[in-house]
Amino acid sequence: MATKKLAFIVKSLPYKTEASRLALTHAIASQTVEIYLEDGDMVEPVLAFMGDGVLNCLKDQTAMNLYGVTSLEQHIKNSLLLDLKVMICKEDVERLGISEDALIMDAEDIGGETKASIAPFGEIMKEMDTSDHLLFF
Amino acid sequence: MATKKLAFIVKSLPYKTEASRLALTHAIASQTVEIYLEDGDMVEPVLAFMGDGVLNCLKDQTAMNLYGVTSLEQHIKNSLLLDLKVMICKEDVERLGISEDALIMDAEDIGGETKASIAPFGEIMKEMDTSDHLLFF
Amino acid sequence: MTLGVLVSDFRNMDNILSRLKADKLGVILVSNGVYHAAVKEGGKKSSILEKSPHLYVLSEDLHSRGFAESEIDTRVKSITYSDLVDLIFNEYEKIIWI
Amino acid sequence: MTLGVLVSDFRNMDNILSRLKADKLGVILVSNGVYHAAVKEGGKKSSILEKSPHLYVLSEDLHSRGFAESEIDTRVKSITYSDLVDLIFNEYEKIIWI
Amino acid sequence: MAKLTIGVFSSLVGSLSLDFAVKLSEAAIKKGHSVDFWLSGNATMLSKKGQRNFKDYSALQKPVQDLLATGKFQITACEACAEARGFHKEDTMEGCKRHSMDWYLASCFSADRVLHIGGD
Amino acid sequence: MAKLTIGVFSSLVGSLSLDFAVKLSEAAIKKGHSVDFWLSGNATMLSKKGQRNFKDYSALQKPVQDLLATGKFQITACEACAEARGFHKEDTMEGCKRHSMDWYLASCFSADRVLHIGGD
Repeated sequence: MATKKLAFIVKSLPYKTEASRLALTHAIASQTVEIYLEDGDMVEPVLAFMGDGVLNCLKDQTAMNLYGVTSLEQHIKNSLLLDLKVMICKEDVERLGISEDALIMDAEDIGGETKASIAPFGEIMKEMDTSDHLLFF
Repeated sequence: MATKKLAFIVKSLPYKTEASRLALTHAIASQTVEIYLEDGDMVEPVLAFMGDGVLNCLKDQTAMNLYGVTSLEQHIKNSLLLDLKVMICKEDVERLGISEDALIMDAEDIGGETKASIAPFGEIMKEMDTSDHLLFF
Repeated sequence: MTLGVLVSDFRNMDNILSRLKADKLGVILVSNGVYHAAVKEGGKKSSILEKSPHLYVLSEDLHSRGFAESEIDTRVKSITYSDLVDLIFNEYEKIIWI
Repeated sequence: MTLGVLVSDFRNMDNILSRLKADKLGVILVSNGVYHAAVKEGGKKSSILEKSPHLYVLSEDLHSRGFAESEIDTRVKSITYSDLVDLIFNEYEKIIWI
Repeated sequence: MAKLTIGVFSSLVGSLSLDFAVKLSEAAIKKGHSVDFWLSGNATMLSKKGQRNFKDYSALQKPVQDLLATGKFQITACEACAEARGFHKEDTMEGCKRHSMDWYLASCFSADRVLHIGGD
Repeated sequence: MAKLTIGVFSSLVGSLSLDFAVKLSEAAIKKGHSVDFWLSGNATMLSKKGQRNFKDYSALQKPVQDLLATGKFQITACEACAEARGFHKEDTMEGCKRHSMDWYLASCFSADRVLHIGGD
């Protein structure tokens, strides 16, 4: 019986490349990983957005209407709905002049209870410290 | 009877992506384009390296020995052998501290007569000005 | 010459854009270039906006990323794909994507 | 923790690398990261070389790009793929590629 | 009416840059222009037939077929780039041609405007 | 002896990053370690069978087959990523498996080290 923590660190901007999208879809895949593991074993994902990657977390993304692809917003909300831990780097949010109102902080509209947190980089670093493996996207 | 000038401007570093390689191979393809054109029509390519792209022009690249792929050096020499105009931005060469000795300036070892030139950016800009179309790689 | 530059990213654009000379230079923000119109890093507007009096942003790319026209710099004009076609054929002799 | 960072590019690496904290942080220059070991932009050595006393460069990637060991900063140790495997398993608990 | 040649380079499946190129083609053709579309390097992925639609990827095979149906749109993949990736003639999307790189230069020769989408 | 999981993301055919991942696998296996190799996003291109060798591209199918023959190497492509690009089961290189993304997480679970090559 073991739990391994994986940190998914998103530093890329959305859409121009697939990187941030693959971070979200792989983190969400932690929900079905048990079929490959022994009873009681678990993978615990943590999602953290840092650097320009925090721009993935803006509300009101309309990629589905305009381009027919799931928005990063939708994937972040799905992650919250599944109770994944989602952190957004405070220093980067401030540096880029983003107001908290503009950020995806919850998934209440789809019935989610878990909230994202705007966390100082030191806390994200602590999560990396206590993770078993780090995946930078 | 018309000649159209195409400027191939290389700003990307080599190897991590395919961009600079595709610039060279497409520029060299100007040698066989006549099959698609009317008699007397021509495409005149100009190759210019600017920004970090000048690092494609370093001598002694051993990508073929180590990775089994044609080096950018070989492609630049092939371009000179085929008498393509090759320009390397002087300001960028100086900024990056590259000595002229370290640059691919000719293709004498494979029988080429045309030489590359280390040109001020103003001259590269003039080539862009007189080109019909610009292709940035 | 007249030159339309499609700026497609948020980083490392300034170095190249600053060096280009044209009788008329247009800057069209597309893809992740749209952040130049909307984000003020460290409280400052993007230096890209100083490079030309002819500034455009592709509305589809702005909206997909979560921004509205009300959030962008007033110098930047929001355009559609259809407008972009007209810019390409009617306003600029040469077009590049950086 | 001990952390080995594979630096794979020449631009935009400093911002992330500077913020990472580890009891032991190693910097391994691979792919286009090798330019940090060999290029002095504006006469200055890359700031990446100040980030750690544990600096490595992958010799295959150095040589493919036209550099020899004699041209790199003396603080940087040239290693093979085989050495890299040992660094990964013996020197660092976690490995990232940026 | 004029001709636009769009060269699409490097890997764009999973990126909205490829969608950009397709939407720009649609807008140009709607205005009566014609478009040549060149796929090179990793962008030759667009020429692979049998792409399945998922919500995480834009489905571009249908819009490309609609563009071909206008008679004002040509799409050609770099043959060597495709073969290197294991995309053979029989793997190619209907209506997509394959030629060597000189095709792109010839298309540029006769184009009124060229938009070369390079980089990565 | 230990296990290394390498996750290869985004487009790497035509780039030496994919060669890097293969050469690192060879070096690890030569030292007695085992390697799991996960292909996702555009990197699923490596799983396409029938890639032709050109001097402008490194030919990785042979080294991958040699790695598989050691019995210490597994290579798996993301099934959805592959299907979205039109790479079906019958298009897949011999010895390459296809699974959903959770396979990668399970491989990370039991790995001593993970090298995730993301970005573009």
